[in-house]
Amino acid sequence: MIYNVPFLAVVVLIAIGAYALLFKRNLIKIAIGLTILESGVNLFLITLGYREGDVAPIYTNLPSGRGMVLPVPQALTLTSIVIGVAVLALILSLIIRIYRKYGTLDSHEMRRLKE
Amino acid sequence: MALETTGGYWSPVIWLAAFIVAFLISYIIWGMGEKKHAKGEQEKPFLSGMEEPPKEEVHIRAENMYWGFTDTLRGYYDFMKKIHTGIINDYVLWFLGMATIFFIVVILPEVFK
Amino acid sequence: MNDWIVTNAPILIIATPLFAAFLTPLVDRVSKRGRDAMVFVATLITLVIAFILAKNVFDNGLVVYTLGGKSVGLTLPSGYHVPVRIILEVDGMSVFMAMISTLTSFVGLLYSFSYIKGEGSGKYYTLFLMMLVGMLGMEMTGDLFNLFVFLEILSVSSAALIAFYARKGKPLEASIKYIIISSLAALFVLFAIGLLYGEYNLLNMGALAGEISSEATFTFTTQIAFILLFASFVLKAGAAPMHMWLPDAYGEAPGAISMVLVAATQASLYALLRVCFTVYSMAIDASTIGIILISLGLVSIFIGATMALIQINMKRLIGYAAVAEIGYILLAIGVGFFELAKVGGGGVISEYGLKALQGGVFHIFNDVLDIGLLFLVAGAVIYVTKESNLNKLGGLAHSMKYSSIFFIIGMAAVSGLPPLNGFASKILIYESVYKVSPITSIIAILASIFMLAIFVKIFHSVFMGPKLSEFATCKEAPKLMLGSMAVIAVIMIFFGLFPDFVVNNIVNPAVNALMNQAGYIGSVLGGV
Amino acid sequence: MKSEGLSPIVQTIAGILFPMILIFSFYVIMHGHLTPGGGFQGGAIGASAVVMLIVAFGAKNIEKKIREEKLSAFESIGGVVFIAVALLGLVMASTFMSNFLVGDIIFGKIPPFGSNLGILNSGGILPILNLAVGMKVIGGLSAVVLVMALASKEEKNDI
Repeated sequence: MIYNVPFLAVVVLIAIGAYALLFKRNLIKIAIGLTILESGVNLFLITLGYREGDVAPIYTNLPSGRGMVLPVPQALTLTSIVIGVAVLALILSLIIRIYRKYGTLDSHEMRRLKE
Repeated sequence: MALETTGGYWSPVIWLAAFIVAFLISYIIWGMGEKKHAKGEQEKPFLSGMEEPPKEEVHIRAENMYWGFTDTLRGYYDFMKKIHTGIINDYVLWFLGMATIFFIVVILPEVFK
Repeated sequence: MNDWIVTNAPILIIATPLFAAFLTPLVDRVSKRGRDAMVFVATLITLVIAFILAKNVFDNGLVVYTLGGKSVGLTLPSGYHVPVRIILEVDGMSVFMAMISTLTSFVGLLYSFSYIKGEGSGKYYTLFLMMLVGMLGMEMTGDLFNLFVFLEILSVSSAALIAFYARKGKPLEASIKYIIISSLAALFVLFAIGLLYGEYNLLNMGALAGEISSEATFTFTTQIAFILLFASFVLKAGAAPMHMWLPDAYGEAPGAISMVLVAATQASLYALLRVCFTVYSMAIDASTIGIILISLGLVSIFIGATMALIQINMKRLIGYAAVAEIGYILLAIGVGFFELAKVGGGGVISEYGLKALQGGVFHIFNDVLDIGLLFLVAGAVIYVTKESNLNKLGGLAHSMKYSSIFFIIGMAAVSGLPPLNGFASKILIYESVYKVSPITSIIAILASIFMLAIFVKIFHSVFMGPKLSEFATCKEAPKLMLGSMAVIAVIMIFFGLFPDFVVNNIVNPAVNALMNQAGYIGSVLGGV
Repeated sequence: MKSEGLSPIVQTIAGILFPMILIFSFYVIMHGHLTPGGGFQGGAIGASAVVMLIVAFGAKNIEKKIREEKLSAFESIGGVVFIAVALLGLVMASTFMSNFLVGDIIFGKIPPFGSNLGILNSGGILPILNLAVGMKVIGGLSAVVLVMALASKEEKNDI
């Protein structure tokens, strides 16, 4: 059971992220929700590669006799984090601009492009 | 030369040739028509004596171009305008909703098979 | 030298725009004209490489390129049964899409030389090239995670370009909607990649297809991964109920970017086809997916056409027309997939199923050209009159003669009038879709006539009518804009007059590549 | 000078700490192929040093010293170096981004298999790629934070 806890954490994180994206009206909260969802997916990728009782995949002074965790999901997660930073920077700078132009951060008021 | 489609074939060059021939024939017939074209007073449209308004005001703007059509479908268009809310949360709702519909349609019969 | 380019074409086509994108800020500090020249040359080289690569793929089939390997074709390093490195896998379909992307970007670049001035232009060209890199990367790569990375590059750079006119409020709103929806869809793609990696310990699409197609190792999680991939790429392709970001984004983007965005949406459509036809092919319940695609197509056509009628903003209206055009493609692809399901991957597909696929793939190219030309004309009108509200426009044909001629060509093509390319692909779709069920064909034809009505509305209210006082001073669009419109119009007329040439030489290899899953798997797992 | 930024004590300490953090960031970048780290993480540490300066001295003063164009130029130099090294792999060896420095003098030593103390002089083109990515991330992230800091201060005029 103990090894399924990370996957439960992934489900909880994605649920929180989706909740924020669906129901929160404040744009910054939507951006935070997206980041939470992204960290959920990253956690999922990391726990995929876990093997019981193994060490991080680094050869430098590796304790002898210990196996290694899968390195590929960690590389995927690293790239996903880099992309997450870029997307979040873009979203936040857009929010700064939108606040100045629209005067509000409420997604229900920010809808000049509607029908 | 021709594009084979299911029901037959489509060759635009032959179609174009036929179109040009038909166009020439109709141009000739049009040419044989009345040359004299009433000038001056007769040319003006008869608006029961009213003065013809300047062209700018008469030009039908885009909004009321298909007024009749959009008005009859008033119910449908109001509904469509209501759906396209333009709020981010609704966009996400549509996406997650469609994902669950795909899930139900494709996966559930698999489970109960 | 020549065969060096041919063998390394798959990576050179991505590396050149990437190199130029990083070089632009440096050259920009030196001289503006030097930067324009460099960007122009880079896009031209990419276009030439795309055609060289196309020639190579059409002649000797699928091309595999291993990044960092000892030799180009070394997909399985000694002693491995599983491809390890990033492998670019270029078959008929990806080359078909690469031609579309490079051609659209080249013409879009010509177009944007004429109206992108001022201090922000350096960043505009960097983002423009990054968008090209994203599209080409998605179309070239054979690695699922690499597809995700290029999808993100494409989304971020196009979101930044949509918000290029940051002084106005609406582009910002359109851009934030686009980026939030795109990154959400990309996260779902990443989650699906995680599921597939957890299941098969593989990331390469060819090797994955091999594992998935064998009944023994096809599990429930793989189906969930398919649903996530399918839903995300259908959203990014702009199909019906999830289409609402598309008119916002197309309506508010700068002139040339709307056209390049159409090609970007087709790149996501390509990714959808790759997932459906190659990675999963017959493992999933293909006939249900076919029916889903057909219904998505019909709903897209219906919503796209009806919503386009009531629009007031010119580019937003063309955006809804683009949704309808994507509906046609999805309809045709859905019928093709439905027929493929009946026969089961191995057998020969029925005659009208093949015609439907040909019509759908041919319509991808036509759609990009037609909608692209209309966006270019709309951009020219907005550039000249600074007004995009259709109610205020009028009588522009007096001063903008050539643009109105190009608009007529674009209008005739989009609504499928006979001599032009729109009709060639739509006739293929109508007749083959009719075999599945007449209603679909009826709706498709009606919507096509509806589209004609919509564009007549624009033509009348924008170009016809008396010369309005407020537009008396405006003159024709700059030469470069007209030149790029002319390039697209010439290609459209050529496609319209000789559709059989185009279908046999360009579309058929793409369709055969789509249906040839075994070849795709074999070339990676060394069975080629 | 005193219009924004924190108290002089913080500013002087920030001035002292800045080079140290940069050295640590360079260390993390260059040991990317041995210990956890590499281009992005090291670059992020470097960018945090620049952000520390922005907080301490205020965005406007920093803008005078480190202009945004310089940062984006620094960033694109990193990108150009990355692609150039990868293309060199194509020209010199067989395919794009292939490791042509293995067995060479610079970074070419091949470390023994299994647990070892880690030889800095190994890893072929990896350290160079790490350095390029590090430059790119330092330039990029600090430019992003600088511009966002400036943008949020601009209440009056619209840039």
